[in-house]
Amino acid sequence: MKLLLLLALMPMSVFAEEVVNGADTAWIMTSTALVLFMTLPGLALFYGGLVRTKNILSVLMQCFAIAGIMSILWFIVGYSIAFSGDNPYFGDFSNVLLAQVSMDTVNGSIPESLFAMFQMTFAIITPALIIGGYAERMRFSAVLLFSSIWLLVVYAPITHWVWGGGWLGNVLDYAGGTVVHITAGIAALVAAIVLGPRRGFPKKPMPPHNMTMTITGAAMLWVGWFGFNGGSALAAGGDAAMAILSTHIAASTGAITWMFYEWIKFGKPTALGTVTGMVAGLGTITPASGFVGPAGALVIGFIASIVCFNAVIIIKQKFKIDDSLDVFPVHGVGGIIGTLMAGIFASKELGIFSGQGGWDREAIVIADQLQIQFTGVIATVVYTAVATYIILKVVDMITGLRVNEEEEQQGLDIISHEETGYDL
Amino acid sequence: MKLLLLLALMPMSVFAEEVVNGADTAWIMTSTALVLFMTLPGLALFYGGLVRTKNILSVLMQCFAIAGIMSILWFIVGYSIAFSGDNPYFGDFSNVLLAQVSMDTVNGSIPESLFAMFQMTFAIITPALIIGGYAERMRFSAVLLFSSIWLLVVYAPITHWVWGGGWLGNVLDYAGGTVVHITAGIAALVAAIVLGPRRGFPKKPMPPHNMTMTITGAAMLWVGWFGFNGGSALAAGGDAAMAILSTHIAASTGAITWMFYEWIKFGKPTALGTVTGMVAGLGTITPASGFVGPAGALVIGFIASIVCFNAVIIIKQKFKIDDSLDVFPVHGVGGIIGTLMAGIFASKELGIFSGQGGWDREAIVIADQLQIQFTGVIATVVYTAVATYIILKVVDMITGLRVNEEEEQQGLDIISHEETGYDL
Amino acid sequence: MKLLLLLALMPMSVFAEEVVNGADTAWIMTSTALVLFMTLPGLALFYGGLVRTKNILSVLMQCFAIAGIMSILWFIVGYSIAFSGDNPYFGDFSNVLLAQVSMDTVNGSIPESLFAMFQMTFAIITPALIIGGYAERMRFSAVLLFSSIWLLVVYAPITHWVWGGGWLGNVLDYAGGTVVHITAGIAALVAAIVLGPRRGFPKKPMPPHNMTMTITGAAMLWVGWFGFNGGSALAAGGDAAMAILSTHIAASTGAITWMFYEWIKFGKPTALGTVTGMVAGLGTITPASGFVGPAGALVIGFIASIVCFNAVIIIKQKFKIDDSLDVFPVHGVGGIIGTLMAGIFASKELGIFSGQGGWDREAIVIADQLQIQFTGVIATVVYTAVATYIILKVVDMITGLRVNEEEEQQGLDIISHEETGYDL
Amino acid sequence: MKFVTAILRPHKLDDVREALSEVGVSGITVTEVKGFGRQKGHTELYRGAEYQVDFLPKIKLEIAIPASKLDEVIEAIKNVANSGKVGDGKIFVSNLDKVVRIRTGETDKDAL
Amino acid sequence: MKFVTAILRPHKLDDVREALSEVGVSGITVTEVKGFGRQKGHTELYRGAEYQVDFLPKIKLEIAIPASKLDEVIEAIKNVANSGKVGDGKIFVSNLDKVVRIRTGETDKDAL
Amino acid sequence: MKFVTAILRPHKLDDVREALSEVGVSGITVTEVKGFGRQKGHTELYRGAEYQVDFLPKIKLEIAIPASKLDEVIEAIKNVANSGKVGDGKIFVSNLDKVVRIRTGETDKDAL
Ligand SMILES: Nc1ncnc2c1ncn2[C@@H]1O[C@H](COP(=O)(O)OP(=O)(O)O)[C@@H](O)[C@H]1O
Ligand SMILES: Nc1ncnc2c1ncn2[C@@H]1O[C@H](COP(=O)(O)OP(=O)(O)O)[C@@H](O)[C@H]1O
Ligand SMILES: Nc1ncnc2c1ncn2[C@@H]1O[C@H](COP(=O)(O)OP(=O)(O)O)[C@@H](O)[C@H]1O
Repeated sequence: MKLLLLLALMPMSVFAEEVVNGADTAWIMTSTALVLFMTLPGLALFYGGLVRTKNILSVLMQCFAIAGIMSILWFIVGYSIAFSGDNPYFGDFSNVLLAQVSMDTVNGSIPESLFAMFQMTFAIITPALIIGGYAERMRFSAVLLFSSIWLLVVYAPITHWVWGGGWLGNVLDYAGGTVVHITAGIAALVAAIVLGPRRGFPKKPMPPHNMTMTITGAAMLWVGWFGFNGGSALAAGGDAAMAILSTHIAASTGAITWMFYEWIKFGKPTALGTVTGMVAGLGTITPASGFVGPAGALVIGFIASIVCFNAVIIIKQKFKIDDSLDVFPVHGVGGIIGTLMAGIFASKELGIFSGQGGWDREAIVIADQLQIQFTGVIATVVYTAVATYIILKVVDMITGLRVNEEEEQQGLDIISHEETGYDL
Repeated sequence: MKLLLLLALMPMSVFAEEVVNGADTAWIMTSTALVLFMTLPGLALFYGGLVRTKNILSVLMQCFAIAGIMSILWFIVGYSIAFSGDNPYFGDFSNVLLAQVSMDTVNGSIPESLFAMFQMTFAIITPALIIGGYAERMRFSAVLLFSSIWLLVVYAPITHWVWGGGWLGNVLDYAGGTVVHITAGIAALVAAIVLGPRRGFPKKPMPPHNMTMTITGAAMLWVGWFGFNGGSALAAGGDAAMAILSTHIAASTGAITWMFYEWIKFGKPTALGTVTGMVAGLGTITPASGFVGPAGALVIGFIASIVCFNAVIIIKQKFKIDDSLDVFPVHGVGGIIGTLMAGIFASKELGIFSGQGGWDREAIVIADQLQIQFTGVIATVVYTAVATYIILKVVDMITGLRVNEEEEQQGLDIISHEETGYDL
Repeated sequence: MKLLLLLALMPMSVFAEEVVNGADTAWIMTSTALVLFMTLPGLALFYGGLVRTKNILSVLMQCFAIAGIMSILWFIVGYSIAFSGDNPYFGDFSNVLLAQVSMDTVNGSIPESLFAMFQMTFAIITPALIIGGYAERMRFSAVLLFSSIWLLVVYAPITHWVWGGGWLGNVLDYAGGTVVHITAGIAALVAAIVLGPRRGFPKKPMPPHNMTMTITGAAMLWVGWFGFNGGSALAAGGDAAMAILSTHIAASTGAITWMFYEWIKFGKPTALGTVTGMVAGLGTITPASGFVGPAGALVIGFIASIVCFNAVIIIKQKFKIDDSLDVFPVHGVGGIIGTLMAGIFASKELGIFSGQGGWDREAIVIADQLQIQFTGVIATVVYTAVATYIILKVVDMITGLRVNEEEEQQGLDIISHEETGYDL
Repeated sequence: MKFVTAILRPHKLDDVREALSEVGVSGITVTEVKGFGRQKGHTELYRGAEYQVDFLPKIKLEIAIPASKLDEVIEAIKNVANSGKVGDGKIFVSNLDKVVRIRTGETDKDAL
Repeated sequence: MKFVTAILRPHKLDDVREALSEVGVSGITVTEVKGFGRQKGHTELYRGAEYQVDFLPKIKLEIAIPASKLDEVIEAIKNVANSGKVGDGKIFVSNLDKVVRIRTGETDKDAL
Repeated sequence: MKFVTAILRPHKLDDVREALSEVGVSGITVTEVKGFGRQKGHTELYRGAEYQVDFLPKIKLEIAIPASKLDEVIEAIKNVANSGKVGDGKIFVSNLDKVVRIRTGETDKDAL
């Protein structure tokens, strides 16, 4: 027992990078399950409840198909693009088909197979998040083709920039503010613009067909996010614990802020508002989660809700963009302000609001770090926007992007999948 | 990278109590996710399915809002009240805003941030359990105000008494028989009495609007309870494993006992009965889970179902109290008998029914321990009842407790939240 | 790494059995929760969505009741039959009521209480899988009696053969291809034949009443399967990680293959097809999961979908057997081909498709191993078929197997449980 | 014979059924409907988008009766379903040519 | 023209539709309804509280036909929907003034 | 008075309601129904079992109006609900003997 315990806790010795730590492995396997759970069924239900009955299966189906295809692509080539090679902009193909990953290869203190698998769940959820931008009108074949190209052309390279040894390696992005939320948010916005609004928008109300489903999915996102942010520590220690605490506080504050804000502004607090605030809090804390403390997370959650709340209204009512499930104002805007705030609240000079985490936080000078963060945000936004636009145009030429009016009228469930959601 | 890794894994210092154990940390992070999962979506769905369609969102919303607000309050002051200071009745304010919790503080073998976070999930579910007592009629503002005061005035102090170094420290309560289930059960009963019954009760039938939702939630409670009880070991070892085994056996026995009892008494075994028995088994085993063995758990699960079954009928049909979702007869009564039985089945003198667990069970003398357990129960019941009553009266003066008749008729979803659950 | 691994895998040496490894324990507790989650609510929802509204609660109820009763039986005698004694065909009764399991007994590197509990979740899901064969027409009392006898007469002995030191110990079955999927699939087929088809089959269409429920359940199965296969490593290391990776790749490939196959063959890709392919991939990789690598898993997932797809159509349309939810063609056939393919892809001679895993894979000679696998399959199929048939006949004499025509018409929810699923 | 169609507030169903039983009506067919009329609806609010729901849940009762019972039936419904607030609903009466009881083939009054 | 309203057991729908097709009825409108009548309901049981469900699921068919087809249609429905047990339902017939086919503007018989 | 029953495509509801408001119709009762007619349904596919869904979602409007308004109302519905494709639906008109407003007891035209 003693010996084993010592081994388990042994601080890596000289050969640190070759030793698998059981506890870290246990936690990252758990986190992997939690992040998969975020997409399936979490996000699928969160999004699915928000569309109209006639499109419910199309959303669930898109989540499933994306999960399957992105996993295969990630295994075949995505992981290699993101995490191999020395090029600062694009990985190489040395790890195609995970050729260099075996039982015995180790990444940090966990098996590399696990690291690749954990990252795979991020590669699933990011394209899945974009569904919210084009929901209820995109052809299924276009969804698949778009997501596949996008994964390899946008997601994998940006992952490489930020986490894979690329040129944005000094951006503080703990769990995917740039990599996941900004890319997904921007892509959804571009898709919403390129595809155009759903017929009837914005005049015709398109209320959620099943709020209980959306709230269930939201709850699952909350729980799963513990693995998303806590797992990004890649170890089971104080870092992960602090990331979970911060994540939870930001989610809570985001939820409650949105609720009260809505209550004040529109007279009633809604369940949809509350869960939206929660997601805004979660998306926003993501890049900061392992760097900040809970008091910082409180501030971040609060700001997230206020800003995203207004972003939703501006995008929909002012710009009349039909980003159907509000991916950009919630995830994109959240990811942006979160990445910026990570540069502030990681600082250890802020008293109770100071950063926490097992990294060299002495080095943070807010102004300098903010500049780095800013660069990361701009690069991610611009590259994602341009690349997404081009990919959509290409896909349009190959499969066409939208179903026609009559098909949209009848609903994607029958049109694309010959199924109906409910026969109660 | 190297440095970061080293820091993250460094086994803190020479002194054991300051050493974070990775395995324990991994397990308690998992348990934290599981306990959050119990409330969101578990309990929300379990309760939500039982109300009428027009109130479904109000229940889900209350669960969410309570999760958010309790978390913030716990972070700000609740944790400090529960777990700081030497006063036997009430903690101090030295840990307000978790001021003393940093990356490096440790509680037992896990980071203190994690301990605070794990406890936070208990501080969420306890007020959420009370929802079942006042469902379908309480004003949303009253729910929020009541829950907030109750957390700080009832829950946090009683946690201090039992687990935080207070005067009931020698009561055997492994995972919250007194702290969670008795407090919630009694509070629900008092709330049901003070608010009065839903209009139409008991003449008008108010059947569950979505039994599939209730059963789904029940299943999640079962799974999550592994974290609730198993996590209360605060370590990943034989203790936690035995707690999970006992928990599972009690849930199974509770479910099956209720099913057969109903079958015999009313001619048909129902799904609602079965899951209610499961919850009764789980609530009842909670205080005993880490002290007893599986054979003891079998007896506890059996007794739980028989007693709670009759309690449900007595409260509703004899006393005509509209504890709408039967919180008191299931959780309150379960918590009481579970706490008492913990004093029996923890004993090592019972052959196959003997206690298990990594604590000094030689010391248990059933008669003595029962007296201690009894004191714990009485203190919790009396204090909770009185304090809850006063809080409700205060809240009534500030916001009013109930919606009016017409609002109750129309349903809380529209009235309080301007939303509807389903538009299928 | 080597040492740790050795300890973790060491088959019971002199010191081994006394050492609990915290990390392994943490992971197996998590896995236990995940496997329970597969049945409740995963499988319950997956199956529940596929039946007609009038039978939805009967399916959920059967899952719950089976979970409860199998747990109790496993605790009382099932575990002892499966995992005690030296007889190659049937365990002994030395561990009845887990008499020899205490706080301090260890199995490998985890507490034996945990091992028994982990195995219990397998003993729950296997009889629960069979529900799909007799859904919508079997009497509830017959379901309970059949499942109980079947657990002790079929499941526990076959578990003993393969995992409990029995005569099939050299069959490669990592997580239950024979033990779980073949037994359940064959039993469902036999039950479907013995009970006869639902009235109206195959003329009358009986479409799923709630596809969103089925997809939700499918997603939960996917996530939970990480515990099913990853947990079968019984340790938190490279083995478990590789098993999870393979599992995930097979699920993805299975899903996407079925989707495209259907798209080509019937003109539309369906959500039900996609999740069915996913389950086929998961069922098929199960026996192979810890032995093969991800590239092998890709091939296995692909073959699984192609074969199971055709099996579904053949069973239903050619043989007109009403295996209502397609248990045999998906789980049974998947289990068979998976067990056979395990014998191939475990080999280390296959280049990128070679096996992975912390076991002595040098020893594998494909031809020899295939023969062993084949023996395992045949033995399991034959014994299960014969025993299931006899058990059903016995149960028929005691309780009768089917409800009558009018009851079937009205639906099992009202008839067996006096409840209805929805009152929206 | 007359065919009475009544639009009512949903929660009045049980009371109306009882009142009808008392005047000897032994069969009713009920449909969930949505009504649009003078009674104003409510707003719903989804992420800042407020919209007006004009169609309110109502129930529709269809009752075949002998002409002789018409006044009694109208009276019974009116008494119980009347809450005095806008939205209580309407009773529509039309003529019924023929009634057949499927089970027995009985027709008209015998079939009611 | 006549307007036939038939209340049936839900599982008879497909058979009745076929029988109607055979007598040349080309359009039907179907509504899920709840029926209250002689057929007794079932009890439901929730945590020991038993209660009586009196309203049973039925389907309502509405069929506009030329008067000439009335007997045939009634016969067709009766034959197929009749199980001989209480609760088989009723057929109600009333007069129809006018029919318009929205698409073409055709009226009356041409619109059927 | 006349009782107008219109079967329409579901997504036409809002437009028709507006058109009716314009001709002074102040009350409508709406039911979700399934229609069977010339318009062909779709197939659904479940694990290789394809089957035909013949009943299509439609909505039924019931509108009580003074006889004088009949033509106007028919015209209003026709104009808006007409898409020129099979399945646009029908309008059925029958006679209405009596109307009662439950709240006030007003009858006939006053009750509309
Ligand atoms: N002319 C009408 N034709 C059909 N249904 C009507 C008509 N007028 C009202 N209704 C139905 O009656 C319900 C109540 O009508 P409303 O005008 O709101 O109140 P009141 O009956 O008190 O005047 C409406 O919701 C609608 O379902
Ligand atoms: N007077 C009536 N008016 C309207 N609907 C009726 C009437 N009587 C019966 N029904 C409908 O017919 C259904 C069957 O009637 P019931 O009395 O149960 O059996 P039966 O038709 O065999 O006499 C009822 O559920 C109800 O929907
Ligand atoms: N004879 C009828 N009786 C009752 N309802 C009918 C009849 N004919 C058609 N309907 C209804 O009208 C709808 C449209 O009819 P259909 O024949 O498909 O197209 P169209 O109205 O363009 O001729 C049908 O779905 C059905 O609900």
